[in-house]
Amino acid sequence: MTDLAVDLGFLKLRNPVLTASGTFGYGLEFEPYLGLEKLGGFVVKGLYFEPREGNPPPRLVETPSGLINAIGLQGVGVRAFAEKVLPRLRGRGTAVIVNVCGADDDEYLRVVEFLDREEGIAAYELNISCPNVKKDGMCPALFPGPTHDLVKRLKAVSRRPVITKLSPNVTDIVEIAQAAAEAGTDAVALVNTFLAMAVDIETRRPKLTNTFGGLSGPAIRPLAVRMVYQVASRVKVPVIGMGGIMTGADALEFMVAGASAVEVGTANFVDPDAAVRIAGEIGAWCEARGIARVRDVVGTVRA
Amino acid sequence: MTDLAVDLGFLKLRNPVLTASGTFGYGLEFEPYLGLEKLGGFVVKGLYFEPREGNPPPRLVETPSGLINAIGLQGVGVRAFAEKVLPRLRGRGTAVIVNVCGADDDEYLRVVEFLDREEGIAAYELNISCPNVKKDGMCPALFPGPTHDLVKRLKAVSRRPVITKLSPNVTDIVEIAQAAAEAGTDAVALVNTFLAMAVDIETRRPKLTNTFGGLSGPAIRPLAVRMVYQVASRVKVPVIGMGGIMTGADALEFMVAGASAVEVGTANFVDPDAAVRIAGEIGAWCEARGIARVRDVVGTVRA
Amino acid sequence: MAIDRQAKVLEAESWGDYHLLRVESPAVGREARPGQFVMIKAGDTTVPLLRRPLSLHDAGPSTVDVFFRTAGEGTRILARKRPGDTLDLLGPLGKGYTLPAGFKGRNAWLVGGGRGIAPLYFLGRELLALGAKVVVLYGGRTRGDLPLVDKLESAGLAVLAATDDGSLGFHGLVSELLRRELGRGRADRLCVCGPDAMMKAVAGLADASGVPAEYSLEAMMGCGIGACWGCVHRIRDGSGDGWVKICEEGPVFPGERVVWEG
Amino acid sequence: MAIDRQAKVLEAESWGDYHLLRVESPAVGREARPGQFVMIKAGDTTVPLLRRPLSLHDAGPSTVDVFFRTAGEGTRILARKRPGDTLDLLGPLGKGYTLPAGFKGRNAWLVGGGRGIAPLYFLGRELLALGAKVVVLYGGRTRGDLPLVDKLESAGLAVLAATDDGSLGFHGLVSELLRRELGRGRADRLCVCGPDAMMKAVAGLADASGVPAEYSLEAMMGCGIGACWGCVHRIRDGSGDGWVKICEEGPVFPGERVVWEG
Ligand SMILES: Cc1cc2nc3c(=O)[nH]c(=O)nc-3n(C[C@H](O)[C@H](O)[C@H](O)COP(=O)(O)OP(=O)(O)OC[C@H]3O[C@@H](n4cnc5c(N)ncnc54)[C@H](O)[C@@H]3O)c2cc1C
Ligand SMILES: Cc1cc2nc3c(=O)[nH]c(=O)nc-3n(C[C@H](O)[C@H](O)[C@H](O)COP(=O)(O)OP(=O)(O)OC[C@H]3O[C@@H](n4cnc5c(N)ncnc54)[C@H](O)[C@@H]3O)c2cc1C
Ligand SMILES: Cc1cc2nc3c(=O)[nH]c(=O)nc-3n(C[C@H](O)[C@H](O)[C@H](O)COP(=O)(O)O)c2cc1C
Ligand SMILES: Cc1cc2nc3c(=O)[nH]c(=O)nc-3n(C[C@H](O)[C@H](O)[C@H](O)COP(=O)(O)O)c2cc1C
Ligand code: FES
Ligand code: FES
Repeated sequence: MTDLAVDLGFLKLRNPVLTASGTFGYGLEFEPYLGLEKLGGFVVKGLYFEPREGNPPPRLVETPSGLINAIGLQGVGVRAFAEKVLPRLRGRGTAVIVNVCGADDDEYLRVVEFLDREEGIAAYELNISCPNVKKDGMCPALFPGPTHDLVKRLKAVSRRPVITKLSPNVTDIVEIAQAAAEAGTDAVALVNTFLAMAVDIETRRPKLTNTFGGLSGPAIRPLAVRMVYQVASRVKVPVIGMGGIMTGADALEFMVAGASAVEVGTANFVDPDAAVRIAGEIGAWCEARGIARVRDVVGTVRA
Repeated sequence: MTDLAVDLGFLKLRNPVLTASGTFGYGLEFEPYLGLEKLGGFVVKGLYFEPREGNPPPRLVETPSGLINAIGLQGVGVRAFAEKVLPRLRGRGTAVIVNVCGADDDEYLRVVEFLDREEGIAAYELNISCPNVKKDGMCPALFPGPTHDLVKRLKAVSRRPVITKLSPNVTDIVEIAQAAAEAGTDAVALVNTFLAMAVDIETRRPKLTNTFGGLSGPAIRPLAVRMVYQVASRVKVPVIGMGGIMTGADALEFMVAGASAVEVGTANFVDPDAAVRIAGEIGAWCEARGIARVRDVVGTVRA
Repeated sequence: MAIDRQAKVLEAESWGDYHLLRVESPAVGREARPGQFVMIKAGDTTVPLLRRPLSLHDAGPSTVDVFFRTAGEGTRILARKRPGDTLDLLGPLGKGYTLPAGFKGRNAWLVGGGRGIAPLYFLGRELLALGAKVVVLYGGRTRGDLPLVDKLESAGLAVLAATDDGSLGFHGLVSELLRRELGRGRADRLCVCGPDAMMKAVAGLADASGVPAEYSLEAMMGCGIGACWGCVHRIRDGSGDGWVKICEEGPVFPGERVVWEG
Repeated sequence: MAIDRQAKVLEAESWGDYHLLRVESPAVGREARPGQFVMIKAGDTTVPLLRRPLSLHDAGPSTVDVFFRTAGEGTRILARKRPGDTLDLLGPLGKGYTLPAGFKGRNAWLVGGGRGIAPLYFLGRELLALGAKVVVLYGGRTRGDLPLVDKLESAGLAVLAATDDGSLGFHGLVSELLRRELGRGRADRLCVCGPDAMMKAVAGLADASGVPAEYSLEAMMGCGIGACWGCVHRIRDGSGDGWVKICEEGPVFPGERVVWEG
């Protein structure tokens, strides 16, 4: 029986499969389909301090093996989250990670300071990469300086581990990951979505009201695996990998490339029980090959 | 009857459909399947000054709606091209564009100087973005400075129009396109392939001997359309768009987003007559909507 | 709510671009209410990637019917399904039309355009069972868009057809037909499903005549279970209005809650 | 070389993981030579994206046969094809086995492993027609991997079977069977198709015994027509050796030209 537990140093997980922010709601939506306690953990939808309206529809476009979204981070804000949602997530026997957003550095800080007073949160995932919020898709994660400063300020206040989630829309992902590591991040998570666009040739309008959106799904997997490999082989903090994971084999590809854990995103839309199925497939694969501990496959790729 | 001709300023094309470098061989391979004269033009395989061996196989991996290649620019070199290939391409009634490569700036110059002495070439396309040649995927196209310098040097010597082909593996594609424009490029072509990787979880080895390769095909289309839109709406030189074009509708999406012409790449592998079929589909679409000149759709997207 | 990965196709029928599939699925069928929908995975590759939402056209203790019009690749793949093939469906999802108690003897008018007829057959039969008098106003571009007239009638539903080209029934939009009928007879409730433009027109008439109406809304859906926030529509509630997930609170909403955009 | 987008499937047969399709395609069939291949588009979405190469298992003036083993999504899709469905194929491509004139009465031994038997049926029949004496050494893991024994024999080809588990014929690798046979009888020529390891082993024996041999090589193919430079194998020519596109100059090469890697 393969041991599926993974240890990120600051956080032990029952298995390496987390669900990705924005693709798993607040977790509760999935209770009819899976046992939350069977997950390594889940990352809740991106939270700003204040509630957010989000973008006008259409917010989604399907592309070949991919999905472009421009939800615009619609959400309830920290207060409603702390009052209405968090209490229902406590004691579920799984790690609850909050995806922290901010219109500016101060809002990130206010979210963390507010949530630090609440119980039942295992870690913060900083969503410093937010391709579809600002029209030009610019955000701290695109540059090492701002990434370093924001992470440093948040680490200074936070009583909880901080995972920095990186944007793939950069020339050199290693440089950004390095900046986050030097600022003291406990781990990096990659990738967030790729800035994308689709045009309706009949109406001559962008298919998304927001013009731009973020591409996710199997289409981006080869780009995400490349980035995870580059970062894991050159930066010293644990890497959480994601991008187009639909099966246990996909998840293992990220782990062999260097990811200590993975997040499952778009797959949750196709199969509400995808994350648990994937954890099972990882176990069965290791089992069949006599691998005693799943953590032994992490970073075993020989290039 | 829609007028399909497009005018890039420095080059008039019968129709907006070119075939992309490295996906159309030296053109002759496709004669059994299509009439070269029916193309807007074609870009021959990347040429270094000397012949090149290319990478050891496997050189290709299929991914969801995509293809990763690490051919390593195997090719015959300029001399053999000028002696054996070029003579057979002259007088085909279509624009022949040579994709110019170089291990360093000087090699680019030597290729251009050598080919300047030959007839039957309509323009040069500078392949300054070469994701799968160097292991780390680094090349001039990733930074505005080197891009500007290389383009400037080549424009200074070349007797022919220069199209600069950009890499999408950058934080700000507009900045790079701007640098090429300021250096005097006659047009920009985008996108080249996205740096990618796939891992075989059984062997724990990269699926490509070269470790990294370039991702092409429909998977990347939403990323390519986004970049073409950004560049076309902010840089003053004509844009040639490409990335996952499989149908006339795909080609029109790039044109509506701002591309004056398009290149068809991976689709040539699936259907050797794809480029001509796509030109026909563009014509039929315009026809059905009473569009008199295909160039009237260029850049008509209202964001 | 269940995931039924191996629902066996029992019947497959086609009329031009319109198709009907009956699958064996007790898990979904037994809980199904009119106006709810299922999310169906078309094909077993990543193209199409997302499930496709289809309304429940009918349901029994062990079966589910869907009725759809081919729009793109997903519905094309579904249209090729044959008896014996299997379907991967998730549902029943969302909240359907309200079936008010004490509707006995009252007049329910169902207004459907094109593929929008899909949920109204199931709804009509349930309303009949409650003793309501049901009339279906069924519109489309041409007679070919109204393949279900006979089926509706043989279920005991009175059908008034409307076609843009006059090839069947009333010559004009189904909303125009409704305007005429509202002048002639009396409706106690309207249940509407169809293209936005049609529903907007109907909403105008409903408000003017003060007849309570419910509308089945559409949006691009990523998940169907409230997880992606993709399917929002502008909806009023006590405090004001905002973007509401129609897969969760809808797809059916009462007229007073719907904010018609554009 | 032709593109036949609507080749009608005439016959479809399956033995476990192995499948045979006969399609109607005069354009491809009439030019086909043994050892050549076709590129087939599986499915009509972008997954799978590329065509899949399959050897010509047989060909007639108006038909083409392929014989394949399910490996992944593409072959799975092809395995679901039924008579009346259509196939999109491109071919015939590449250069096949050489059919030397004056081969009458000489001994041709065809060595095939698993799915590698595919081109050898076509080849064997052509060699018989030239008056050659043909023996097929047919290997696989277990008897289930040798579904074509009867078919080969009823075509007049002598079959020597080998299975790793001894469930049929010789107990061991087909290369070991070949070693034994080379000790007993005389081969004038070897025509080989199978996994790399098997072909390498055969190459060793062929060189040792000085029997001229041809090998059908495999590589991941992007296009099949010489345009992508993806399918290279290390091949010798006059000047030395280099990466040669096997879709163009091959897939069949004489032993002396093949550089066996690893
Ligand atoms: C709650 C609900 C119930 C529906 N019920 C029915 C029904 O009973 N019968 C019927 O024929 N149609 C119904 N539809 C519409 C149906 O979902 C789309 O026609 C179908 O998803 C198109 O998929 P496709 O792959 O064939 O076309 P695509 O090529 O994917 O798209 C063609 C068109 O359909 C739209 N579309 C694609 N995917 C979706 C999606 N996931 N959600 C909504 N629209 C989409 C696209 O925006 C595009 O305009 C319903 C939609 C919703 C939201
Ligand atoms: C010239 C040639 C002739 C062939 N003839 C036959 C035949 O007659 N019968 C038969 O069963 N098989 C044959 N093959 C192998 C066959 O092409 C692959 O098994 C098939 O492409 C796998 O596709 P898939 O989608 O089912 O599997 P995938 O999931 O795509 O891949 C499964 C395995 O097949 C390999 N493969 C995938 N695509 C290709 C490709 N385009 N070219 C080569 N290998 C690939 C992959 O590397 C992987 O190892 C031949 C290959 C070549 C090059
Ligand atoms: C609809 C949608 C909403 C998302 N919202 C968020 C978010 O709020 N915060 C965040 O960090 N990432 C968000 N993401 C990105 C995912 O968490 C994930 O990084 C990305 O989708 C790649 O993984 P995948 O290909 O498995 O989906 C969202 C993705 C999708 C598709
Ligand atoms: C096998 C292969 C070889 C390529 N070789 C070159 C090359 O030599 N020079 C170049 O500029 N681009 C090369 N490219 C990139 C294509 O020209 C094109 O930019 C890219 O594939 C995106 O277009 P597509 O998605 O339509 O294929 C190559 C692409 C492929 C798939
Ligand atoms: S479809 Fe995902 S929230 Fe409604
Ligand atoms: S398969 Fe493309 S060159 Fe051989």
